Amino acid sequence: MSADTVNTASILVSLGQVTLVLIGAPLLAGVMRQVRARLEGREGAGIWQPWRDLRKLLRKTRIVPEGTGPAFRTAPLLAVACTAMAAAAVPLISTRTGLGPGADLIAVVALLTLAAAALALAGLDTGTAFGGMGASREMTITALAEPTILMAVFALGARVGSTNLPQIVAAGVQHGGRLASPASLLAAFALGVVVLAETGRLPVDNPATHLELTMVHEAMVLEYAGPDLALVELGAAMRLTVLLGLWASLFAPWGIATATGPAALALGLGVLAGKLALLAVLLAAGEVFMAKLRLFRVPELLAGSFLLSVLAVTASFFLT
Amino acid sequence: MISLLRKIRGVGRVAEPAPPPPAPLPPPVAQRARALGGSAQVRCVDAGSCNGCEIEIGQAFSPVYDAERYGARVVASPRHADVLLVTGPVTVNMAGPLRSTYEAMAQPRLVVAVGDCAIDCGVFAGGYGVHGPVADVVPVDLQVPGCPPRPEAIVEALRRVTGR
Amino acid sequence: MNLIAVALGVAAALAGAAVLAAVVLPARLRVVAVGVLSALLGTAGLLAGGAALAGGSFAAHLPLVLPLAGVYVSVDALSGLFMAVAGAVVLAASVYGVGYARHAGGGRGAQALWPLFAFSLLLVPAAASVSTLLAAWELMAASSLLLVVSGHRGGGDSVRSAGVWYAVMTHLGLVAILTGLVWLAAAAHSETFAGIRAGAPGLSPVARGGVFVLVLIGFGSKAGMVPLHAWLPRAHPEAPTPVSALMSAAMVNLGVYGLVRVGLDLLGGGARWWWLTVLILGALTAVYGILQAAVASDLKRLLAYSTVENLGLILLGVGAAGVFHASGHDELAALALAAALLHTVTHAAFKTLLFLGAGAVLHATGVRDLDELGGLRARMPVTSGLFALGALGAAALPGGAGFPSEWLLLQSLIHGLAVPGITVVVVLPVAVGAVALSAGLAVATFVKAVGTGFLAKPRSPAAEQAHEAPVSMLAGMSLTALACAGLALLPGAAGPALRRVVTGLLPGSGAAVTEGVAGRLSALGSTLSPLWVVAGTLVLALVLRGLLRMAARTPSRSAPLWDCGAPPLTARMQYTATSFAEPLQRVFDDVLAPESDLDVTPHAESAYLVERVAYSRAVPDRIEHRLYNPVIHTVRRAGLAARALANGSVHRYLGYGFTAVVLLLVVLAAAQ
Amino acid sequence: MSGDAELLDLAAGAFLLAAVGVLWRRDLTAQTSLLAVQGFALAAIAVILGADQAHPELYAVAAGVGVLRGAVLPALMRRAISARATDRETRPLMNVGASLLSAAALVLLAYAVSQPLVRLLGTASARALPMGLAVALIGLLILVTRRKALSQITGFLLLDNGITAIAFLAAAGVPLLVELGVSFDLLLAVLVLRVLTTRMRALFGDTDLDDLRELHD
Repeated sequence: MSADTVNTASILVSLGQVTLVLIGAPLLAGVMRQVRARLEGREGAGIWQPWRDLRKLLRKTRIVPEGTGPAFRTAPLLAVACTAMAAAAVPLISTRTGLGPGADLIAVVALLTLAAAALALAGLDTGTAFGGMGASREMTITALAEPTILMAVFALGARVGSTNLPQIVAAGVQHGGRLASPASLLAAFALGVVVLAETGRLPVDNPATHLELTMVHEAMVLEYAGPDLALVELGAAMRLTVLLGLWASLFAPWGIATATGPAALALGLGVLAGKLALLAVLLAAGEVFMAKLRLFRVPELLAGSFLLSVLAVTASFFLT
Repeated sequence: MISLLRKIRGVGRVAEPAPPPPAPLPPPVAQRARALGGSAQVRCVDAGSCNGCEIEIGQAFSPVYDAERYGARVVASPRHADVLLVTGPVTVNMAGPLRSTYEAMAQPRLVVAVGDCAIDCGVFAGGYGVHGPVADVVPVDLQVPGCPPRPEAIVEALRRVTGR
Repeated sequence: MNLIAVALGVAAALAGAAVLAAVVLPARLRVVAVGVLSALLGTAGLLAGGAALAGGSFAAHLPLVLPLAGVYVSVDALSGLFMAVAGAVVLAASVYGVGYARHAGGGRGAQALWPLFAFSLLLVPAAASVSTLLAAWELMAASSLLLVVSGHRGGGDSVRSAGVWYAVMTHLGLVAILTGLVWLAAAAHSETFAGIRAGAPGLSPVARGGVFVLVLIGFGSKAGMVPLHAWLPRAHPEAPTPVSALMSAAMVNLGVYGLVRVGLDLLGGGARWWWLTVLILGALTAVYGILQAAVASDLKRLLAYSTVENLGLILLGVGAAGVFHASGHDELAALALAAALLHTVTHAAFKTLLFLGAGAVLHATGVRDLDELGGLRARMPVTSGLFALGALGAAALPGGAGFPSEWLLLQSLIHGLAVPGITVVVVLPVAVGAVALSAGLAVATFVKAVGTGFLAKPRSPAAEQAHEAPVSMLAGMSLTALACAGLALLPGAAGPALRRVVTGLLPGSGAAVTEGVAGRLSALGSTLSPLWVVAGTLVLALVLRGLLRMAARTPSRSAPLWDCGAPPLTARMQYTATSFAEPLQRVFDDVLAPESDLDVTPHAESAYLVERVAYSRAVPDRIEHRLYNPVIHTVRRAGLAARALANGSVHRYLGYGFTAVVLLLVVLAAAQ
Repeated sequence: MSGDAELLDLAAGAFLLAAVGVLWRRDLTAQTSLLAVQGFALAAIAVILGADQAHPELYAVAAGVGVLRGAVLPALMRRAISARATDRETRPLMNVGASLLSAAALVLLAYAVSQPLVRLLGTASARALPMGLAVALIGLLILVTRRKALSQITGFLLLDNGITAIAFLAAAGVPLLVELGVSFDLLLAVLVLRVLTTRMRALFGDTDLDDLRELHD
């Protein structure tokens, strides 16, 4: 399998993807906020606003709350690094990523979980009630989302006979017809729900809430200020970008480069940007119509997505 | 859902066209505001107001006046905030919390006193529960007079901070 | 001269010497001597196991040791693996024990039992005949039981009841194993494993099935398989820490060993339904165990339930291997079995580390309840760091020891779809779901353990006065930590050894195993390189740090925690382990059936003013309640009824004897 | 595989997905629109089968099914709902999460039991057969776990849709008459139930089956 070979070109591809996600993630967030603003009849702050926020945060003093330890200080960095690593592994521009054989779907999921766990520990480390509350809720949702993810992985990997991302995506490129099969549609739906849950979007969590008691992700990071907060926000945006990119590559891989030639890469880059922008617009538009679920309704949502992924698995056996 | 879509299309843009940019800030404040570079996270503290100013602040961030388009956003924690929006005369009980809120913010930080009460205790001046104007507790960089101030005035103050 | 033989002989000698030292030496000297000798004993076991894994083998018949049959000893790769694991755990736990024994378990009896228990752990896998196995098993059971109750001077009800539970269940298990193996030996007309191996194919399916069910019950109860797990979460927390570590990381594995030895080796595979049973029970065990762990707030109880979970995962892997083998897919079977065995090894590593860490906390604070701990990272930094490493392993996240093995397990399940047959197709998704759910809950569980136990502010005076553990304890933990790191980053190193074990059991393609373990399943098209992942992440983190340093040249200042302007923030405002687990507990209400109790005492003047609100919550082991209590009650009633028979009159007792003899004779007469 | 088979799979998938959605949503109006979707999916299955096996009469059946299941029945349901005050299944006997998980189990069961039949027939249409069975089972599940009379109707309709689908896929097209007969007495059933519910609402204000039990004594 060509995806197994690692060479300088593919490593460069990975580095390119990391930088791309680093730079593009805030833009994605900006686009979503802008779309929301327009749909609410507002003018909107422009898609560059998240970058302005980050620049500003980098200029502010770093605050170390009394009584916090290394867990609190290193968590944002670790979270961003894990997400960046996932960005290096997931085939976004090209299926020839630097990890090649190492780019395993389960490993990527585990990396993102590690990032979430690090932030949860930071939230607990502050010793404030809100930090613990956020950590507890975040971990509950992560734990319940896990089965859906792996079941969907199961459905996708079973057909290719591998959980290696490049191979799955490449297979998708080769037989486009498969993408229209019930199995992959169901898996797409299930994974979509999980992406919402894992990135703390509506209806699972409201990223724009100001009321601590309704917070999940925000509550964990209430203590961060300045550059650390910049890292946290960058990490959240990157997480969203990587997961949306992963979703796009799995279920709409058209246009992704299967080689490392400059032309193919350029095409892949353009197509990726287009896909992500489209997904962002759709997501933001959808959020206008949604209200946040009660925390204890979220398990219902995740159970539903789990059922869908089980259906995907069965369908992948019995229908194709 | 369809009806909502129809409504969205029907209502269209309700944000009023942006008025001309306001006068720049006085030098010392301006130098700090420049560091913010067009982005101001706002934390509101009600130090004992009659909630008239709160309503107007809410209006300032409503779709009609849309302070957000100038890069201002309300946040949930003073750690995340650059601008402290204080309303009302500082009551005895709120003096401490106001000070600690200010302390919790990372530099550079600005304080905006919104409403006459915040500037000089307004009608509450000399009240037994009143500690004093905001300036007695935390250094005030910007004042928005009015009882209550019009949303435009609040938006203008925020624009002077973000410089947009 | 055979290295294994030498190592085993040395081990035996060391065990004897240690027992002697424990009996004769004065207290202080005793602890050190026993610790050193047991550590050497562990090393010897490690060597023996390593030699066996390196391809060596050894068999001997010592007629004079046991009456009648004599002792048959034989060490192959499979025994070697479990020997090596047990030896390594013994080594670490003994070093640790030197420091710990000053705190508890320094008594003469406990010290004398320790080497016996350790040696029995090496003896069980080496046994090569039914009688030898049973003798070693009983030695292990008895010594560990005595060690559990030796736990705390004076005991306390919890220790006593734990002892009773353990004694009853382990001996019921022994009975099951005894019956099964004796049946097997009788049917195969031989008592040695070699003979059974030769005779097994000729057995009737009924006999084979019956034997398998019996040994499954026996070994399963030792491995904490639901619903026979009830003793485990009681005994492990109550035992002195080194003992808990040895039980949780080495002894329970032997249940798996027995199952594999009898089921796959002696009976040579067998029907598909056997292994489907094992697989399903394993899945249930995993999910149930981690659910209980997720809501437990007693640190050692949490770890014990996590042991239940991991053993469940191992059984799941073994079951899958059996199913694949029964369907003739030996390559997949090899993969699944390798996954199960690798998880046995990794679990032993991180669980030892975790238990030793918990012991250090207990040693420093005297508290096991997470709700009363917290803030330990400031006072015992080394222990906290090591415990965090172990927790990373238990949560099966990248960089943790559990990650490669659970990944391999998932791989073997996912590729198992190649196996035809509707049962497989229905069962495998369920199995994957179970593994995934337990993995997710494990993350939550260990975030809770680390976050509420070691981070934030201390919640009790005991936690405030915590102090770092003595050097020997830290040394014991560090040894295990090294093992964890090694397994986490270079699981491939275990490849050749595992291949030897697996190919010894299944004549499947050994190549797939090595590749699988090395994270290179080129044959199956999936790969993983934990070293790469971790290294890459670290490099990225460093680069980002550099960039951040360049971008943000701002001073850093420390400020009080943001208290919403309403000081002071007290430690009581923090989330405790209980509150952390509350959402999960609510989600799984139907499964866990927690008992919460809220009593409100109104004020004297008015019923509307509340004076005090007391809330208490307990999550009892539901299976225990539903399954065991009825049995226990009937037994008790029978016992009370039987009491009437014994009223102390000698004539009556003689009468019983006489009647019994007569009846026996009548039966004999009737039989002819 | 052929394009037709792909289409058939898609239609069957939509068919099953609609059933899952009905189980998932508490909102009765949403359930009704999902039922409409399912009716059209059923019609689509009939059309594809007709095209596949050149059974022109199947088109007629498809048209009938589409109109009845996709338009008429849902419309009736909506009428029934619009009159009601509360249109949500507030407290089902089994909470939604659990019922979803049991639905997963049911689907696996459906696949497991229908394998022999699938192998026997071996046609592309037969491979979609388990989905019909799964839908029927889910319908039964709703029938037993929901309290509101209207949700019971939904369950009944699901059950019937499932049976029809099985008939289509297994027998490659039921005779038109049978189909019409089934649908008509189904229609009657709905009408009767609707009348009943309106009357009951007039009398007792709500249609909670547990309240109805009081009619016994």
